[in-house]
Amino acid sequence: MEEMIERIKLKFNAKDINRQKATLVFFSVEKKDLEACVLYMKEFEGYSNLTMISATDWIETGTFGLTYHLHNYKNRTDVGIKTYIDRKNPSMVSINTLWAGARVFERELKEMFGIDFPGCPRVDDPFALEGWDNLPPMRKDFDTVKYSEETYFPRPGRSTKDNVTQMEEKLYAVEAEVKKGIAKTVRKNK
Amino acid sequence: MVNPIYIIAVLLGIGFILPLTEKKLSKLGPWVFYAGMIFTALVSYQWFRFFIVSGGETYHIFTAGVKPPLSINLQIGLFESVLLFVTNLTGLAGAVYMTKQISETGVRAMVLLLLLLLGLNGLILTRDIFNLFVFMEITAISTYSLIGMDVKSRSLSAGFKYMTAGGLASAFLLLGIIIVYSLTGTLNLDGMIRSAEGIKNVKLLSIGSMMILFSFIIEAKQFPANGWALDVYEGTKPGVAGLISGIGTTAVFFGFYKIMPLFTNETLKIVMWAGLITFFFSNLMGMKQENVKRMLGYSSVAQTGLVISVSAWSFMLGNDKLIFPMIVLPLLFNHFFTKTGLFWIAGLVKKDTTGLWGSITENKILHGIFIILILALSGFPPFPGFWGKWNLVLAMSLDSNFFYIWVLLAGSLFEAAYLLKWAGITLKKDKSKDILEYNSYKMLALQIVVLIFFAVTVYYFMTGNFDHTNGGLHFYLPFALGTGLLLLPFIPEKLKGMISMSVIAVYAFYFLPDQNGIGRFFNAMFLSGGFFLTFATLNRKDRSRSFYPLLMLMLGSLIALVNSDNILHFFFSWEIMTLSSYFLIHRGKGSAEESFRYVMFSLAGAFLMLLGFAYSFPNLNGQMSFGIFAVPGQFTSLSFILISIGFLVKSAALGLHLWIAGSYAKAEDDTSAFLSALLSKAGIFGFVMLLLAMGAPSAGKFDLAYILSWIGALTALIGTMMAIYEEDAKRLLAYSSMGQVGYIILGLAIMSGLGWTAALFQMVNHFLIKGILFLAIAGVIYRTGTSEMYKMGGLIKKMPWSFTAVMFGIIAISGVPPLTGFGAKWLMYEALIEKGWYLQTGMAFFASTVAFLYCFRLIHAIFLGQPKTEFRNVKEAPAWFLIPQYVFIMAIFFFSIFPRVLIDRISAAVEPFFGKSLTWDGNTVISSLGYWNATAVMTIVGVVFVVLAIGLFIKLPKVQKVKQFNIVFAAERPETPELTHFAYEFFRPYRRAMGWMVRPYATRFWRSVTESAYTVSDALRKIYTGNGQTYIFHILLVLVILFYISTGVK
Amino acid sequence: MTMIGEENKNEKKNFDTELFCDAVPKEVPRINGIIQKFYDWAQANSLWILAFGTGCGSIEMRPLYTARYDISRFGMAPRPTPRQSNLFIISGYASVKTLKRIVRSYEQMQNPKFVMGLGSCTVNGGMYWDSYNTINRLDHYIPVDTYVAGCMPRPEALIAGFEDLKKRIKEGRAEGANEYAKNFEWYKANQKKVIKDWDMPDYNW
Amino acid sequence: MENFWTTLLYAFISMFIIFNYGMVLGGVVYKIIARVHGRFGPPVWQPYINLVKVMGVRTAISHGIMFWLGPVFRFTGGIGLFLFMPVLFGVPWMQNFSFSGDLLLVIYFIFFGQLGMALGAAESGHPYSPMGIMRGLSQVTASEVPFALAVIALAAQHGTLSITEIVAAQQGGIANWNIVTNPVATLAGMMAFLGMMMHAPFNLHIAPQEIPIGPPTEYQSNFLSYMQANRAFFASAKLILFMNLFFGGATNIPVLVGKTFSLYMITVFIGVVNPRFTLENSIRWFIRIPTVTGIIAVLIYTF
Repeated sequence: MEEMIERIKLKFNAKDINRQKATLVFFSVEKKDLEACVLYMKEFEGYSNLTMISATDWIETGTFGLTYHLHNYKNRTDVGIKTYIDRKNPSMVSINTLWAGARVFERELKEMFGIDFPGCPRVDDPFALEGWDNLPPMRKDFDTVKYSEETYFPRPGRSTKDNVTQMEEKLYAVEAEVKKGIAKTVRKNK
Repeated sequence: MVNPIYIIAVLLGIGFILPLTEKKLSKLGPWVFYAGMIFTALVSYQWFRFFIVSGGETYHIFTAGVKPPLSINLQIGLFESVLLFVTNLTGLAGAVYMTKQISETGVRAMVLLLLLLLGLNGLILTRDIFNLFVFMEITAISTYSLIGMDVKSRSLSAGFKYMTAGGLASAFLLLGIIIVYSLTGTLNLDGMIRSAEGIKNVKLLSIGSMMILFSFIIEAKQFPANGWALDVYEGTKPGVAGLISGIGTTAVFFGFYKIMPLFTNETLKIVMWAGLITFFFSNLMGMKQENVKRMLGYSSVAQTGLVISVSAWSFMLGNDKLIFPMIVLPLLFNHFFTKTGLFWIAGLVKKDTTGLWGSITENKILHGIFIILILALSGFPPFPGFWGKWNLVLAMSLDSNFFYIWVLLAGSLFEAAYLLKWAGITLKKDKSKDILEYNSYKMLALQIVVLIFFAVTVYYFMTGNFDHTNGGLHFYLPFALGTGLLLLPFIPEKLKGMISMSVIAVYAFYFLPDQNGIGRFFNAMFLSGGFFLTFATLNRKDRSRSFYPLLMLMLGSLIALVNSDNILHFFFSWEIMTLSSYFLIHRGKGSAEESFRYVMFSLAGAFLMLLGFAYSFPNLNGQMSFGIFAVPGQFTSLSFILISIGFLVKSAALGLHLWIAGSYAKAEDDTSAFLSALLSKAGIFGFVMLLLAMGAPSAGKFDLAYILSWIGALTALIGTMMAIYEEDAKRLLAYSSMGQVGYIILGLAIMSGLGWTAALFQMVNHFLIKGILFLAIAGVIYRTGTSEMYKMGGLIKKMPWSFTAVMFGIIAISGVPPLTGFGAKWLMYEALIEKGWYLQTGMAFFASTVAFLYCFRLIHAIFLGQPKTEFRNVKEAPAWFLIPQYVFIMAIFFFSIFPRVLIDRISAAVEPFFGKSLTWDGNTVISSLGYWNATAVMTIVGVVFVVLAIGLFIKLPKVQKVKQFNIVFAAERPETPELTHFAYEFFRPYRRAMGWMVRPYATRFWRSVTESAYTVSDALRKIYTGNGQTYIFHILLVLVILFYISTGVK
Repeated sequence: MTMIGEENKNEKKNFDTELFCDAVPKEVPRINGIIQKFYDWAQANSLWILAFGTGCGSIEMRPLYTARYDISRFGMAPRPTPRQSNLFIISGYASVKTLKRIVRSYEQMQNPKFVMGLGSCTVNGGMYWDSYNTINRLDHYIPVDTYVAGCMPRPEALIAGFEDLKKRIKEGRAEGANEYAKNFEWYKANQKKVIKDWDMPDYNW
Repeated sequence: MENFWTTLLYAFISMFIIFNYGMVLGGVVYKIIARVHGRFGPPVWQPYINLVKVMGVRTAISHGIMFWLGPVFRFTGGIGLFLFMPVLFGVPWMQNFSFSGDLLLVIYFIFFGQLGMALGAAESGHPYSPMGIMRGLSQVTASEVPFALAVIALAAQHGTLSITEIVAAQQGGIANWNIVTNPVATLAGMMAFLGMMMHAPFNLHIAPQEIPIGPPTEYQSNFLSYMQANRAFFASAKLILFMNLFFGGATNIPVLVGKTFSLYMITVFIGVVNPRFTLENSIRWFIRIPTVTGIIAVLIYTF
């Protein structure tokens, strides 16, 4: 694993190496190096399984973070290869030729985040949302409560009893009071 | 009367004068040349007329006014005059053909032609053996000069090979003459033959005659000493090759024929078998040949071999005077004219490869001549070759020489194979342009030859041993109609169709009432079927000249088959039927391979049938009536088996069914209905005749009828099994047809009154149903343009009438009450159980349930399910198709309600042979096992159906009519009709379970048979290396072998 | 591509009228009298459930068929095709994508047809009330005869719901199909508000 | 046929009886299956309720004329099959129209309704319909083989194809029944019977998990009512056929009920405890064991 990390550093200039567990490491590469890196990991390091591709909306820095999770069946280790792409013009190279399974993830990312993967088959087909005409719903600037209230006829008189408030009110009133007091003190001191 | 010696004199004279006066009379030269030619033709015509019309005595001419042995004598008799006439006329035609060549080459060509003619005339006329030698030399010299005239390395090498072989032949001939002369003391042939009987030194004489034999075997190009001859045919210009093949071989043969009396029986036997072997192997080798001229060369060699073989045999029998005109002459003429004609046609076409002959159709007349010559050469009726072979086969059978017949027919099959393949190529539309080299002289010459050939054909047709009085109008009229339409190409097609229909109607009106028994039954079917199915063909829009004539010929031959009262009539009609149906199938798109397979199977079947006839023929001392089968003979069961195979091929029984799907599918759509509804019944009729005449003999321990029953049952089952996996509607119906005919065979094999009633009932049923189904499918294909079932679908909305027709068709064919199909099944099972053939019953039952599968598939894939977008605007099939279908449906309903009408008639026809098997109680038919009241069944079902339908109509709330995509598609929207219509590979799970039943064993077997035949052909062909030395080696080899055979190794 | 565009311009409908029937549903009035009562009784005692598990709640329907709960006692049985079933149980949350299928299946059922909303999600969205993709009120899209609240309701609760439904049917109040036909435009408008790529006729026969 | 109206009246009476018998039989079977599963199951009159329910459906859709006629064909096939069969031996008013034909007619008439129904269902354009039909038909072809062989063996044994005569030959105690006198044929016939009744394990054609109920996927409303009513006739008619062929027929209604019920129970019990065959398996099974049994049955009479 260590040797592999060294090689990655050397070859692809990997940064932000985050060794979370003995069998799990995250690192980030440049957008242009990603495909080569993934290919290298698949062909030479034995990471033959694409577990998934995930995305994070870093609205503050104006980027989308993409993470390619790969798994090695031989030594049962995982890597997460991160890369950051521009949020204004989100486009990423498709790796569907390496794993046919990548099509599903890319299609989903296209739908949920609006990240384009040119060249991926059926990437524009709806995945879970048929006929969606709004902002991609997983973006942070999409207000899902507002959208739901506008669209889905909320039933009046609905009240929420989620577990936290329920417990605080009914079972641990004293502890809740203490917690609120501490919070108030801290805020005052700030 | 001009003395024939003047022929020789004039030819020789002109031959001398021309070169001498070349410079002075250069313009006049050709005129003199042609005048000489015409003179010889006229003189020979005079003699010909003298002998044919006036029946003159044989005339001897003694040169120098002295009698032999001092002088050379010539003889002109009937045969000589005939040969002389055709030779000189063809020689004249040849001169016309080569006009262009002659004018280019000048005097030399004229002289050589004159000399060739001189030699040939001499060969025919002379009765002096040395003179024979001289004329042979003249012929040979002029021939190689003619060959070499075309100064090309190929021609020169061919000429040289000819010269080498000819030299050898001459040397042996001379040696032989010397030996024979030393013994007999005469050179005159008649004298030799007379004195040969008293010769003491038999051994020397036989050596002498053997030498002569060697010489002629080489000259007559017998296998395998004939490599040089093939090179000659290939390398020579077609004009000359035609002359060599036609008149050259004829004259040489006649020379040989003259010497044959000299030979002993042993020698003659060798000649006979050598000739047959030549015939067989040359044809076998011809199969793989693609060069036109070489192929014709093979055929030419083969035909010569056959003629020589037959002549030798005739002398062995001592029956030469009878056999010569009956067998030898027709065979010879057939060869003579067709070969000359075909070579000359080859001269009009630029390409030498058979595959490139497609555009010969540009010239309709030429193409017609070509097809006719090919057919004549293949031995089809009514051409002389047919009569020759027919007489030969029967005469051989009287001589109990059956092995000869086997080999002869095998050789004929090979010959037909390559010739018909060639003909098939020219009939197809894929043309390479511009291969014809039109030349009016050549055409003229060709037409002359063909006209003479027609005359000969007519002569043999009139005088062939065809009993003209007996068959009478019944027999001829149908053929006459077909031929008549063929000769009237200018009539519009629709009119032709209407003429055909009206003639059928008139024929039915006048002749049907006169007939009786089973024949009437068949004829009624053929005539009514022919009438209504022809009605459907009126829908055609393309202008094809040959369709109606061929159709009428086929129908006519079917009717004639039924009317035939001896084996010749039967076989004649059978061959015409095969031929006309072949051409009909060949008309379809992409059908070349399939129709070829059909005709080869049919021909092989027909030849086996002929063999069967031959095995039975001696039973009644040479009578041709069907009575021969009734007389128990030595070969009864063998004969039965052979004839049965012929019929089984036509019925597409299991193992012999390879042709059926392809040819039904590839034939034109309206033609397929004829094939299935009518033509498939020809084999059934054959069985009816055969079983009636012969009963069911047993071969050793095996009861042949029992074996036949298994063939029928297996055919029914496997045919049906194959039908269910087909994607093509017509192939499906073809296999269905095979299965249904299997039932009929099974029924006939029962050999009981009930069984035959069942078989004939089933036959009528099948005729009506296949008429409906094929026409309905034809209508669908006409509108949609495809016969792949899965491409259609949902057509019920667009073609409700066709749908209804198909629905009734499949209900009837699957045997579901209340329609007629059940009647057939009921009778069949009662008969089978009565007979005690339980396993066959089970198998038939299995087949009939499997039939449901393809029935459902047919109607579902085409008419039900999802309509395709591309067929959204198709219309109902034309009324031309629908009207006959509904006529048939009405017939089906009539017979379903009142089956008694049909069963009574069948019983009446069958009862004389098997006795009464069914009794009636009102509308209930009672057999020994059970009962069936069709009227009651129909009534009950009808009433219940109507009551329930009305009930549903009343009870049902307002029905919303919905459209094709309003289906429960797991709450999805169906994507396209194509993906929603479940039709492709419909019975795949069934195939996984039962596919082992339809593994193509038969296909593999026949493929290996044909492939090995081609392989052998190809391998044998390689002995002809094209090297002169190899050829000499072959010749010497033959000599050694012959020598040892004739003398015996001591 | 331009070809298709042009065709669409000419054709106003976004489906092929040759492929689909575009009739709208009609109300079928009840026949008054004993026959209708008889039919109602039969309907109530022969409820065939459309076997379409729309959400997680369908896991609670399986026990119904087992020996412990055995709804076949009431003449109820699962039926795999909407053509033949008359009870549609919307089992739990319905995403927009599923709603489309629910509407199609509902429309393919024949006139006396009943709908049961199973679980809180069908009542007001339940725990998915704020989801961008899950409807809140089922009765805005198809008429609902009975709700069984809970997350998840136990099979006993469902059986109680069935009893309630049967009562409604016998009283002649379960006329959801006619209601749907009567308020067809309102329902359709609601449906079209969330289902935006409607490429079929308004009513799926 | 001496008095047409009497015959007709008798036919109606027997149809009425058999319809009710078939309906109740269906209910009882539901009940039994439920009991085997350890459930209570629906009431025995549940089939009547179902029938009334589908008759009370207020709307209906049709895919075309053949779709419309399919159930009519089907019902005609069921009623016709019953009408062509003598129900009780020696009871004149239970002979129906059996004078119309013998065993062969009955066997082939089984296909009438199936074929008509197949055509109707196929017109709906639903892909599952032809798929179910394909499976059903394929299996029928295989199961008919042993049945045909058994029937042939019976015909050979009794020298007749008339059902009445076959039943007559079996009168006079169990010892004369074909199951005793011709056990091999009976065995083959009963194995085929399993396939013909189309219960599990031979019910792939309706396999609800793959091709929701197969051919009648699109049928609803009163179309369905015809098919449900037909089931009562069709099943009873087939049971009576087998009872007549192998189990000595019946001379009165209690015997008829007893025998047919027991016969039906064979398929029900086998079906309840067996999973479903795939098409290939069921076809292969039919052309192996039952067919070989049938061939043996036939060979006994051949030699």
